[in-house]
Amino acid sequence: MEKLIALLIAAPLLGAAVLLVGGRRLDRVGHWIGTLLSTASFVIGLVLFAGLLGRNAEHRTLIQHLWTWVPVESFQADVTFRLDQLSMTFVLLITGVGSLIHLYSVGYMAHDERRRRFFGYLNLFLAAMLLLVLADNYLLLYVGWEGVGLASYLLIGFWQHKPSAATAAKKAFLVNRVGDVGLSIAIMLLFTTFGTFAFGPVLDHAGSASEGKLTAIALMLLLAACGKSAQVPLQSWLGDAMEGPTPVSALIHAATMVTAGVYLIVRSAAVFNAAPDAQLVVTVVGAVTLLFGAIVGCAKDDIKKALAGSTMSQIGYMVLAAGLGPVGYVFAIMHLVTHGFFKAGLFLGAGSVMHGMNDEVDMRKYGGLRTYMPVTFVTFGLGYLAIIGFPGLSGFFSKDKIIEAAFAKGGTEGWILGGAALLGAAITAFYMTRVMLMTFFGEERWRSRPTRSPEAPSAEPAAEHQGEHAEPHPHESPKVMTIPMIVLAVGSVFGGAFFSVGDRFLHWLEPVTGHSEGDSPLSAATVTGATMVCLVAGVAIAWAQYGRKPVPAVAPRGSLLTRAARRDLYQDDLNHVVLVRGGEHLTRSLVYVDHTLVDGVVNGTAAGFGGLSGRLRRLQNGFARSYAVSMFGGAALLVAATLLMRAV
Amino acid sequence: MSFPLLTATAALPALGAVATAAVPAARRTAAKWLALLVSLATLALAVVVLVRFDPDGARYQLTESHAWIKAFGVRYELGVDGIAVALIALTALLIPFIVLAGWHDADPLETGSRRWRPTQGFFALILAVEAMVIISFEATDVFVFYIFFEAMLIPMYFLIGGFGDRAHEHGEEAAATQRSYAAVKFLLYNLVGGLIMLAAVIGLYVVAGNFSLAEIAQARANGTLHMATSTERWLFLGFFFAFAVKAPLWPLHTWLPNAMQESTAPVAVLITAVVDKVGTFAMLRFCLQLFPEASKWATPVILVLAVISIVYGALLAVGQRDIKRLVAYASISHFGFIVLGIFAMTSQGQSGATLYMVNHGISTAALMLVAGFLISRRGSRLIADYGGVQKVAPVLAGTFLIGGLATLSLPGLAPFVSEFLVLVGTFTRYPAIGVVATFGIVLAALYTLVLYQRTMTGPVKPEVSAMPDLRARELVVVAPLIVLLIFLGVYPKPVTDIVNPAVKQTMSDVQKKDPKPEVEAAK
Amino acid sequence: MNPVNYLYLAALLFTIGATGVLIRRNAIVVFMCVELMLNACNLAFVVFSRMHGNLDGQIIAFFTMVVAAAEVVVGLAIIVSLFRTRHSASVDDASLMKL
Amino acid sequence: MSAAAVHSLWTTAADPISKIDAPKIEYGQLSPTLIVVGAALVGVLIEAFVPRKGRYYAQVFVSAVALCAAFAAVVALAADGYGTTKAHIAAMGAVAVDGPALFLQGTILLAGLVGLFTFAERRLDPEAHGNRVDSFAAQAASVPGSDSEKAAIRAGFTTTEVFPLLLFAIAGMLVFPAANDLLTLFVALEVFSLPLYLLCAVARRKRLMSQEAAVKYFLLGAFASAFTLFGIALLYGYAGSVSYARIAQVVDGTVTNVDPALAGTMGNDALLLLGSALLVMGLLFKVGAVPFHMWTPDVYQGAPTPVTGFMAAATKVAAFGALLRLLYVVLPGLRWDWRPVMWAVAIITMLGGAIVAITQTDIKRLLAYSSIAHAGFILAGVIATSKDGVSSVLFYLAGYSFVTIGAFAVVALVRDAGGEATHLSKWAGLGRRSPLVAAVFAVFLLAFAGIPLTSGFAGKFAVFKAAADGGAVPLVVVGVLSSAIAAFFYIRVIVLMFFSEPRPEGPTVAVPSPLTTTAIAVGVAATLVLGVAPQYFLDLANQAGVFVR
Repeated sequence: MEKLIALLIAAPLLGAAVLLVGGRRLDRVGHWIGTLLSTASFVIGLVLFAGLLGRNAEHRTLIQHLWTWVPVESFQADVTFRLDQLSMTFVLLITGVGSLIHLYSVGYMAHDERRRRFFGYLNLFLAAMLLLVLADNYLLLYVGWEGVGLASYLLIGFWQHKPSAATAAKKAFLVNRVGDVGLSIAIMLLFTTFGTFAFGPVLDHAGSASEGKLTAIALMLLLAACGKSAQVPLQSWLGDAMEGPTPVSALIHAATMVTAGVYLIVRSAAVFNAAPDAQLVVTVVGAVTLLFGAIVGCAKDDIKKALAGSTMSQIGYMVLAAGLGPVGYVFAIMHLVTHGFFKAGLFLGAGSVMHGMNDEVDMRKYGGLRTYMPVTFVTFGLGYLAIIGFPGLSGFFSKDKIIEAAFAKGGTEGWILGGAALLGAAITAFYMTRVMLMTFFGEERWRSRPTRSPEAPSAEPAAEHQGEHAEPHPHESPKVMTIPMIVLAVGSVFGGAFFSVGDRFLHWLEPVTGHSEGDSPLSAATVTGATMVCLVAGVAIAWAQYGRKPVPAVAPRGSLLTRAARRDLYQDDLNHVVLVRGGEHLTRSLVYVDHTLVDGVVNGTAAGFGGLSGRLRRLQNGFARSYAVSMFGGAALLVAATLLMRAV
Repeated sequence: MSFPLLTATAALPALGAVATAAVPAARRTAAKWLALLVSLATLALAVVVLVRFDPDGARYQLTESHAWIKAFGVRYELGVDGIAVALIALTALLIPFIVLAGWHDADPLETGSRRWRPTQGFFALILAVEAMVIISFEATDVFVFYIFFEAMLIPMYFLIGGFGDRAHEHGEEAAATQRSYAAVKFLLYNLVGGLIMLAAVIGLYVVAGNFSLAEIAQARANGTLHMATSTERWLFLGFFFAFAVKAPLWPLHTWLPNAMQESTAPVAVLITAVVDKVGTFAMLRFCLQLFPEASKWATPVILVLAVISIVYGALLAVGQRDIKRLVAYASISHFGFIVLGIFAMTSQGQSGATLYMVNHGISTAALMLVAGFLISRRGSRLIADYGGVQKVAPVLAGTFLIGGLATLSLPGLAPFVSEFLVLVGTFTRYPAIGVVATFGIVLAALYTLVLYQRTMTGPVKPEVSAMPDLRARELVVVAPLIVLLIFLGVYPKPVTDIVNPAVKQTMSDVQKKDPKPEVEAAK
Repeated sequence: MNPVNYLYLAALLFTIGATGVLIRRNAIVVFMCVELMLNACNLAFVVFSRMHGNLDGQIIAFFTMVVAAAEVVVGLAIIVSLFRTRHSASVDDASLMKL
Repeated sequence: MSAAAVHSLWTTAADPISKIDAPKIEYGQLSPTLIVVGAALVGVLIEAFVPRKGRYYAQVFVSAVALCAAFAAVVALAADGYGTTKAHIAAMGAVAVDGPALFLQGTILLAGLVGLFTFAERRLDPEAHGNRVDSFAAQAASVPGSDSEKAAIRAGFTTTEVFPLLLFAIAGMLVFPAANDLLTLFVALEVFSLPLYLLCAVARRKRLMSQEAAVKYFLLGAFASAFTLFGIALLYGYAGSVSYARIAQVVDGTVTNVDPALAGTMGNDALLLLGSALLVMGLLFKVGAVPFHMWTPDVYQGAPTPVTGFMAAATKVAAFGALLRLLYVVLPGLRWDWRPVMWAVAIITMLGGAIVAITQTDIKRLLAYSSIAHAGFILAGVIATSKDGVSSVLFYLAGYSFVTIGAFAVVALVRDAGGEATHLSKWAGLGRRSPLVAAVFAVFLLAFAGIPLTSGFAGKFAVFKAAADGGAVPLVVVGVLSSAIAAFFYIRVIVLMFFSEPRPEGPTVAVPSPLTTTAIAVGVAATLVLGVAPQYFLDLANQAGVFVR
C-alpha cells in the first residue's frame, strides 16, 4: 500500500509538467486535465485513508523509501515519505479542498487566456504541499516548504502585468525566505545535535538532547512557521497576497499553505515538548497574531483583505493551541481542518460576489446582494456562522476547545492567553458580522456609483471584458462555481460536530501528537458560556454600527485605532522605513564603495605608476651631457658603495 | 603504455582550435560547425574518462607521467581524482552550449581586411580555453598546472577584449574602449596573481626540489621533506593569492563585473562557469594538499573573507542596473560559498563546494545565456530598458525565471543541494559564520526576484513589444541545462559518489575529522 | 722621485677629462676630453709598469694609443657628418630624441 | 794587453743573447673569430675592387658563408669537448676556450646571421629610380637632402660597407666574452663598439636622428670605455698583471712568488675596489643597466632598425658574457663586496626599465626600455654566483636575442610615407589590417612579458630559480613585481593592435623578402621551442656552465 503514497504527489506533479511544458495546444483542455489529476490525487488519498482505517491505531504509519538523495558521510538525506494520521489528515484536506477549488476555478478563470498556466501552477502547488506534509525528514520537507512558496509566488503574481501583483508576489517570497532561514538553521542545528534530521530518530531522541539546543531548534522552527503562516512579526505579506486570483486566496492563503506552519510545529511536537520556553514564545506569538489579525480585519473595506485578516487571526488560534503542547495539538489541527472548510468557503463566496460585481472588492460598494445571489448568500452565511463559532457549527467545536486549553495553561499565563482568545472570539464575531452586513444587507450602494478610475488596484482583466464604467448587474455564479461552495458549506456546518462526537478526531490523531487533558481553572461550561457572551457582544456591536444606520460609501476618517488598523497597524510602514529604505541606502553606498574604494585602490596604483613613469621619463632629456652626468654619478656611487661595503 | 586518455581529452580541443583558426575567411559557418563538433567530441572523451574512472580506486587515476624539463624538476604528470573528473565533465559539457549560444556573436564587423577572421578566431579561442582548463584540472604537477593556469589568460583576454555585445548605449567606439579596459583589467589582475604565485612556485622548488604532488606528499610523509612553518605560510599565501584573484574572492573581485559586463554572454559564462572554477579547484587541490598546516592557520581569515564575499556580492547585485553586472556580483557571492565550503574543512563543506562548482556552472550558464538572448534582442544591458517581457516572450521569461530560481538555490534545483551542504558543513564547525552565510539566501532571493520583476513583469514596454520568443537554437541551448538542473536537484548521488572519496582524501591530507553530533540518533 | 705622484697626476688628468666631457658643449672638445682621459690611463699604465718592473703596462699603453687613434677616425667621421648636416657641432643641439 | 784579455773581450761579445721564442697560438681553437675577421677583411677588399653592381651580392654571400662557417667551427669545437673536458686557455692566456665562451659565441653567430638577413633586406623601402634599396643611406658621407645625396640615390648607390662593419663587430663580440686578460677585453670592446657607432649613423630615412644616435652612442661609449680603461689600469696596478688568472690569485691572496712591489700594491685594496668598480661600470654600460642605460632609448630609436635589432641582441649577449667571466673568474674573491652593489643595480634596473616603459609612445623606445628591464632580470641570474646562475643566464640570453631580433624585424615592416611608422598610435588596429604580422608581434611581446609556453617564461623561471637558490629571494620578488609592471605595457601594445579601430591613414605592412621572413620565422620558432621544450637547450647551457680558470 505504501507504493501509492508517491502517486499522491506524482499525479498533480505530472499535471503541472504537462500543462506548463505542453504549451498553447493544451489551452482547450488544460483546466480539465488539472482538475482531473488533482481529483485523482484525492481519490488515492481516500484509498489510503481507507487503508489506514483498516489498521489498528499503532500500525497506521506507512513509510515509502524511494531513493537516497544527498549522501555525504554522516549527512544522509533520503527521499522518503511518511504517511501517518497527521499527514493523512492534511492529504485529505489539501486534495479535497484543492479539487473543489480546481473545479471552482474552471468557472472563475473562464475568461483568462492564460487559464492553462493557472491550472499548471495550481497542480504544482498541490504537489509541493503534499510533499511538504508527506516528507519523512526536515530537508525533504524544506523542498515542499519552498515549493509551495514558489507556487504561491507564481499565483499571487499571476496577473504579472499589474505592478502591484508582481510586487506582492515578490514580497511574499522574500518574507517567506526570512522564515526559510529559520528552517534551514533549524535543520543544521538538528544535524549537529542528532547527526540526522529524519523525523523518526530525531523525535525519538528529542528528550536526550540539551534543552538549550532544543530551545534554539524550536525557536528556529517557530521563525519558519511565522513566515509561512503569516504570524507576527512576519505577517506582512498575507494582506498583499490577496492580489492573486480569489481561488488562490482560498486554497493557498486560507485553507492549506498558510497552515503549514502549524503542521511544522505539531510535527515537531517532541522537540517543543522538551523546550517549554520556546513553547511559551509560540503561545505568545499565537495570541498576539490572533488579536492583530482580528483588529486588522475589523477595519478593512476590501472584502478579501478583511478575510485575510481573519485568516491571520484564526491561524493565530491554531498556533496558540500548538504552543500549549499536548493539551492543544489535536485541537490546533482540528481547528485547522474546520477552518480549511469555512474559510475556503468564505473566500469562494467572496470570489463569487466579485465575479458578479465586475471584480469590485470594496464592500462599501456592495450591499443588499442577498437577493441577487442567493446561493452565494447562503453558503457564505453558513461559513460566517461557522467562523464566529455559532453553536453546533464546526467553528464552535474547534475554537471552543482551544480557548479551554488556553485557560488550562494555568497561572497568569493561562488567564492572559485565555483572555486574549476570548477577546479574539468577540472581535471575530464583530468583523465577520460587519462583512456579512456590508455585503448582503443594507441598501444597494453599487447603484449609480461614480465611475471607477481605471488604475484602481483591484482591476482584474476579467473587468475589461465587461466594460469599465458599466453599472454592475449582480448575478449568481455558474454551477461549476456554486457546487464547490455548497460542498464546503456543508463541511463547515457538520465538520466540527462530526469530529467531536465521541472525540473521533482526538483518537485518530492522538497516536501521533499525543494528548493530555489540561486541568482548567474554569469548567468547560463556563468557558463556553463566556465565549457565547463575547460572540453575542461582537455581533451586537457590529449590528449597531453597520446594521441599523446606513454604511457610508466612502470610509469615514474613523478612530485612531481604525486608521492604524487600515494601515495594518503600521507594521508595513515600519518594514518600509527600516528594511526597504535602509537596504536601498546600504546597497547604493556599497556600490559606491566598490567603485571608488575597492576598485579605486587598484586603478590608483596603476595611475600612480603612470605618474611615476611620467616623472622619471623627464630625466631622459635628450642631452648627451646629462646622460654623461648620470653615468659619472653612477660610477661615483658604484665606487662609493663598493668602498662602503668593504668599510662595514 | 596505455592510451593517454587525459592528454587526448585536452589535446583534442587544442587541435580543434588550430583547425578552426585555419578555416578560410569565407567559410565562417564551416568554422562554427567544426568547433561544435570538436567540443562534442571532447564531451564524448570526457564521458569516457567519467566511465573509466573508478570512485573507489586509487586517488589519482588514468595517470600519465613523462619527463619534461629535467632542469626544473618538471615532469608532465597528469591524473584525475573525483573532484577533477567532475569539473572536467562540467567543462566539456558546457562548451558545446557556449559555442551554440555564441553562434552569431562573432559574425564579422565591416572593418578589417579580407584576412581578418573574427569568427574563426572566436571559436578557436573558446576551444583553446577549453583545452587549457581541462589540462589544468588534470595536472598533478604544480609546474604543469601553473603553466596552463597562466597561459589560459591569453585566449580569455582576447575573447573578452575582442568580442562584445553588438549594440551598445554609447556606440561602438565607446564599447571598444570599455571592452579593452575590461580585458586589460582581467589580464593584469590575474597576471599579478599568477606572478606572485610564480614566486611561490619557485620557492616551492627551492624547498622541495620538484613539483610532483605525489612525490612532495610522500617526501613529507617519510620526513625527508620538512617545511619551516614560516616558509609554508609564505608559499601558501603566494598560491592562495593567485587562486583568490581567479575565484574571485573579496576584495580581489572587481575585475569580474567588468569582464562579464563587457564580454558576450557565452564568454561571460566561460569566465564564471569554467575558468574561475580553476581557482577554487586549485585551492582544494594545491593549497590544502601542499600546505595543510598553513591552510589551517589561514582558515579563520579566509572564512571571514568568504562570508564578506557572500553578503557583499549579494548586496551589490541588488544595487546593479546592468543585467550582466548583476549576474557577475551574484557569482561573486556564490564563489564566497564555494570558498567557505572548501575551508570549513568538513566533508559536507568540501563535497558541497565541489558540487557547488558544478551546479553553479550549470545554473549561471542557464541564467546568463538566457540573459544574453534577451540582451541580443533589445540591444541593451540595462534592466530599466525592459519590462513586461513575459507577456510577449513567455518561454524566454520562463527559462529566465528557472535560471534565476536556480541562482537563488530553490530546493528541488541542483544548487540547493550544494549550497545547503556548504552551509551545514560550515555550521557544524563554525556556527556563527554558518548563520551569517545563511542570510545570504534572503539576499539571493532579493536580487533574483527584483531582476525578474523589473525585466519580465509589469506593463509591456513599447521597445520590447515586438520581441520574438526563444528560437529553436536557443531552446536547444537552454532546455538541456534546465533538465540537468532539475535532475541534479532531485538526484545528485551520481556526482556525490564520485566526489566523496576524493574529499575524504583531502580531509585526511589536512588531518581533519567531522565534528560529532551531540546525540547519536542516526540509525 | 716617488712614482706614486705620477699616479696622482694621472688621476688628476682623468678627472679633468671627465669634467670636460660633462661641461663642454662642442662635440670635438668633448671628444678631446675623452682622449685626455685615455691618456691619463696611459700614464697610469706606464707608472704601474715602472712600479711592478714588468713591461705589460708599457705595451698596453701602445695598444691604447692605437685604439684611441681608431676612435678618432670613427669619432671624427661621425661628428663631421653631423656638423655638415646641422652646421653646428654642439652636443646639446643634437637632442631630437628624448623622453 | 794580453791575448787572454782580448779573448775574454771576444767571448763576452760573443756571449749568445737569449732569443724571444714565437708565441704559441692555437689557430684551430680561435678559428671562429679568425674566420669572421678574415671575411671582414675580404669584405673590405670587395668594397675596393668589386664593381658597385656586384658588391651587395658579394658582401651578403661572403658574410653569410663566413658566419655559417664560424658557427660550424664553434659546433665542431664544442663537439670536440672544448666546452667541457678540454676547456682551456689559448693564445698565451689571452683567450679562454670553454663552455660559456663557445655557447655565447654560438649565440652571437646565430644572432649575427639572422641580423645579417635583416641587414640585407631590400624589399621594404619603395624602389628608388628602379633600384632596390635597403634601410641604409645611399651614401653615408653626403649631407641629407643635398644634391650629392640625390645623385647618389639616382645612381643607386648603397652603403655595402655595413656588411664588413657588421662582421668586424661580430668578431669583436666573439672575443669579448672569451677574453681572458684585461687587454684583450678592452681591445675586443673597442673592436665591436666602433663599427656599431658607425652603423648607427647610416640610416636611409630620418638621417638626423640616426646621426644624433651615433654621436650620443659614440661619445658616451668612448666616455664609458675611458672609465673601463682606467679601471683596467688600476687593477693592473693592484695585481701587476692583466691576466685574469693572475689577478684572481692576487685577489684571493693565493698568489705565489710575491715580489716587493706586488706586496706593496697588494695591500692597497682601494686600487682593487676602484679598479673593479670602474671596470664593472664599463660593462654595465654595455648591457644598459640603470644608471648607465640612458643611451639605450635614444640609440635604439635613432639607429636603423636592423642595426638596433642586432645591437640589442648581440651586444647584450657579449657584454653579459664578459661580465659573467669577470665576476666569476676574476673577482670571486671579492664576492661579498660586489654582490650587494649588484643587488641594488639589478633592482633599480628592473624597476626603472619597467616603470619608465609604461609611458613610452614610440615602439622602438618601448623595446629599448623593455631591454633595460630584461638586463635587470639577467643581472638577477648573474648575482646568483652559482653554476645554475651561469647556465640560466646563458639560456636567457639565447632566448632573448632571437625574440629581440624578430621583434625589431617586425617593427621594420610597419611603414608609412615617412619610412617606419614607429609611433604607437599608428599601430592602432594593426591586427585588423594584417592579423598575421600582429599575431607574430604579439607572440614576441608575450615572450618579453614572460608568459608561459614562451622562451621568455622559461628563461625568467631559470634565472629567478637560480637567484632564489642563491638566497636572493627579495630579488626574485622584486623581479616578479616588475614583470607584472612590464606586462602592463606589453599588453598595451597588444590592445592597441587588436582592440582599437584601425586609423584610415594608418601605416601599411610591407611584404618582406624571404630574408626578413626567415629572420622572423626563426624568432618565432626559437620563442616557441625554447618555451615548450627547453630541456635540450637547458642541458646545453648546463654543460656550458663552467668557466675555465
